Amino acid sequence: MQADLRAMAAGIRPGMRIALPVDYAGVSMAMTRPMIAHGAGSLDLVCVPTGGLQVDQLIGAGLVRSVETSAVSLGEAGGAPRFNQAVKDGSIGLRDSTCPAIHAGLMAAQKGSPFVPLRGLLGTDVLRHRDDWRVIDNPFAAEGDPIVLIPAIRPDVAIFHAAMADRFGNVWIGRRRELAAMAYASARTLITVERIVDHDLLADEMTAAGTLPALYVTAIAAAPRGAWPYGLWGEYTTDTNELIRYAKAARTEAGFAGYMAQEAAA
Amino acid sequence: MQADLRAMAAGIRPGMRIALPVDYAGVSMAMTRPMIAHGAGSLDLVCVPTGGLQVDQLIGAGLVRSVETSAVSLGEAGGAPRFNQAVKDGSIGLRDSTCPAIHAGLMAAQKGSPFVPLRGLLGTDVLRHRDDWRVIDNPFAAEGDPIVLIPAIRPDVAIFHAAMADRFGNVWIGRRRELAAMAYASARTLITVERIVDHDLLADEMTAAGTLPALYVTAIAAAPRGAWPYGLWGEYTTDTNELIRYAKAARTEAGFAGYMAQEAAA
Amino acid sequence: MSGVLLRETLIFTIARLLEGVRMVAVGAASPVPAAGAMLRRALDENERQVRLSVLGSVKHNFFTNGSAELFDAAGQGRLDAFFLGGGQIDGQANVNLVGVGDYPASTVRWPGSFGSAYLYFTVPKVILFREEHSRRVLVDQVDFISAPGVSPAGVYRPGGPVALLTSKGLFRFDKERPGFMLDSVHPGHTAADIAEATGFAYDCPANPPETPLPDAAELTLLRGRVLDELSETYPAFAADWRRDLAAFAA
Amino acid sequence: MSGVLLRETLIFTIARLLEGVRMVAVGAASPVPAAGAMLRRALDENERQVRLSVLGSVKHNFFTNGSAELFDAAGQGRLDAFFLGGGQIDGQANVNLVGVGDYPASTVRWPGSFGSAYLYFTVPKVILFREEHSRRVLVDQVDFISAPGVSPAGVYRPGGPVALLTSKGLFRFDKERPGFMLDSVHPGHTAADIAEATGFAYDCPANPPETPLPDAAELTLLRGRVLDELSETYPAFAADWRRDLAAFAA
Repeated sequence: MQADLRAMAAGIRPGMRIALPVDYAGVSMAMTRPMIAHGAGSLDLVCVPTGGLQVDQLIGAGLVRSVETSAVSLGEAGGAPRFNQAVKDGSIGLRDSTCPAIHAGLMAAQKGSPFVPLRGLLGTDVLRHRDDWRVIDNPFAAEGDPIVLIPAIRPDVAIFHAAMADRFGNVWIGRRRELAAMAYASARTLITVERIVDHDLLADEMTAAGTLPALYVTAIAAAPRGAWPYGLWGEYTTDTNELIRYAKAARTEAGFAGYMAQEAAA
Repeated sequence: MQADLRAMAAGIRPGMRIALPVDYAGVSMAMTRPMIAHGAGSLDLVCVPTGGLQVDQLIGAGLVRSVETSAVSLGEAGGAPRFNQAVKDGSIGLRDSTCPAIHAGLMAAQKGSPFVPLRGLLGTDVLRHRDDWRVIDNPFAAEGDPIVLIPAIRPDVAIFHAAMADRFGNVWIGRRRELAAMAYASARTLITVERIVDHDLLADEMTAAGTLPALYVTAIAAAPRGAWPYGLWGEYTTDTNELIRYAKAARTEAGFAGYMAQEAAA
Repeated sequence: MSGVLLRETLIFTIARLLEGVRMVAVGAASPVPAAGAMLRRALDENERQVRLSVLGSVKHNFFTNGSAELFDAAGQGRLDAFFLGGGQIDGQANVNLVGVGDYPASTVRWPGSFGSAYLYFTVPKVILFREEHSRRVLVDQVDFISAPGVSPAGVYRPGGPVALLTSKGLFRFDKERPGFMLDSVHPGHTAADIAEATGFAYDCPANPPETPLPDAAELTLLRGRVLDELSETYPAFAADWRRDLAAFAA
Repeated sequence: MSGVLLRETLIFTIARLLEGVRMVAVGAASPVPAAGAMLRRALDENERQVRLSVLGSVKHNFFTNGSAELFDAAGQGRLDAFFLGGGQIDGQANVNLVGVGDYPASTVRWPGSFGSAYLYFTVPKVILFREEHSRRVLVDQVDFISAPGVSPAGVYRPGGPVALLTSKGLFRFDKERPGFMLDSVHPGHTAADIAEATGFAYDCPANPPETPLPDAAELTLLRGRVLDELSETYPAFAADWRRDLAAFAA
């Protein structure tokens, strides 16, 4: 099991662009420490569409070159301490975004399109700081109608956690379809799951409806409660006390190191 | 039952743009005759992404002003006779398209965007005859990189057939997610179903994964075997003999009228 | 009328602001807006269906297409109302959710803009809700525009801010001028208090009225059905509220 | 080698053309391409997983995102091979699926372009397959370009035609020239037959070889496993094939 996680993490190379899901959609916390142990750095993270504990820990471990996100926080446990410190220090690149722009970039990749347009954004400092976005006049409008174009986001790897997979590599994601969008858009997709079942998830229309086909899946490893301390949609709830414990500990670099060492020992 | 279908059909007004699904995704054949009986004409049909028997019958009944589609046929039963005749006569407007362009137009509407780009199409006569499409140079490319922009398709009404709905207006569409796309893009959505169940389809994550929420549903009517003679994905298969019987009958206007009268009597 | 808690005044005010909506969404940790929407839903029960989505909630969620669906629904014009907070809000209703100081190396960094840079443009009724009413929050000019209060002519903008609600009062936003106008003052505060605590200029009538309070029937709904509904999603907030009511009764 | 049916030669030729693919999709009523892909899958079983999707089939379908997913997969570069027919195909590999005569009032109307105007651009190996080999189908210039064989420099085009297979022979397509070259002639036909039946100009070697036929092992796979697999989706075609084999054995 642990070997599986390490083997999956070993596929990550320095400088890769990694897509990670929002805290309630299925964060593969089980992959965080194997990624840190593996040590591939200079990662460009894409939060779909926001980041939390996993992003904060990867930053704290020094693996992150930049973060593209519409927010990073620990939710009820407050701000993300290692992220906030890195921002103050200027030690990571920031690509501040807005939720639908992240979705739009992934959708462009899913469709094989170089970009998709997105309303809103005009006059924001979000747009002003994104030199990788473009503004054109909507060619369908009679008069000037500026609109932002978001380029495709094509991650090298998507990593997330889901309820179950089958022996054939199909993964049940239920209604968390942003996970499918991440997989469609990414070259490789690494998935941890609560359990691996014997029956073909595509054989029954009821399960097929919530299934990401094996076609988009690079590797799967079982990791029970693999989203902890986050919850897993429809399975278990977030352990907010643990998030608070982390938030307190990680206020300092030493506290962060202590927390991570302790977690590794546990 | 019949009253429900007639009430739903009564919401259709002359000149509306109507989205209809591909033959294997859940065609509400049960709505065809109520629509013809209701008589609202000058309809602009959008086939998602191809049309068949229902489109042919609406054309035969004289209700159709134009068809936007990437194909119309009766599949194994051959060409669509009333469509083909109408094309020869020049009695309907044609917006020949290609499957992903129909999907792209609906996606633009789903996203609230005025357009989305689509690769391909350059140098085709499909593009040459679409004065509602635009070609621009991809603003993200270093050199000239022409790309087609497809405007949003925002139907007034989407009409389809699905396996089940619940008492709360949620509809289970399974993996036929083009039906959701049609509903998202359309102002109103009329749905016939095999059966209406008592339990909330959103209460269980397994059924929720394949459910179109009531938010997008205007009206639902039960119509067992309501896709016949088409099949319904995961439920029953197409009655090809009936399609062949129709295809033969509808070669002439009189034969079509006879078939429709006979079906009404049955 | 006395005996109404501040949080009840806020919830009731939000319910008033939501009059006429069909669909409202609230963020993950937003008990007051959620309660306001629940009260609106209860008040409208026999006239109109009010749909409420609480982001990130499994229970109060009717979306099935991932976290993009809320934004899609807004783009389709199906989402009538949404709430935004803001580390800073200025007199042009510009909202800053990113940080203080020179971006990107902010001296104080907040989580980020979330969906504000889109929803502020596309949702017809955006209600700015921030309990802290201070010159630290309500500033003359935000340090970073996550989402602008108004847009120049020619910019597609069916949505925008309609009001700003704080622990002291309610402002309406006039997008033509553009700027805020003090609409009412919550019990226990004065126009002068508010002027003192507000870092931006705004219009103020000579004698701004007191914020309307719920009547007995509305209060019964609030303390009964709404509090019960809220308990499922925000147990801690609901327990606090119940404690305050008990203390008040004692 | 005698004793190989024409349909077996076609299926085997398609399997040869599909060498190296990871994912192939075939249209709804395409038994020969489907069988070719099934043979390829069987031949590669121990080396590489070949995924086959039959459009509109519940059974041979691993898509779960509606009918857009095939096109999305092509756009993502995941779809290696696809088949196109065509009411008309010309010497530039332009394909016409729309009709004969002046569009829009075609004198003969075919169903329409389907996904060709996109997939011909995005799928690396598009195999043109049309059994009828006649001057009616293989024309000098199509009446309507559903999808063009080649595109000018600067047009995004990772995909395109690689071959044209008919009941008489196999052509390879050279996109540089551009044009077809006769690659092989099926048993029972000659280069002269083919020239007579072809309405466009093409390159022809002095002595075009005969189309390779399956060896004994391949034939066993074809008539065993592939025929069995095919029966589930195309029972009528499989029954015909079995009848032909029985007649041949008799």
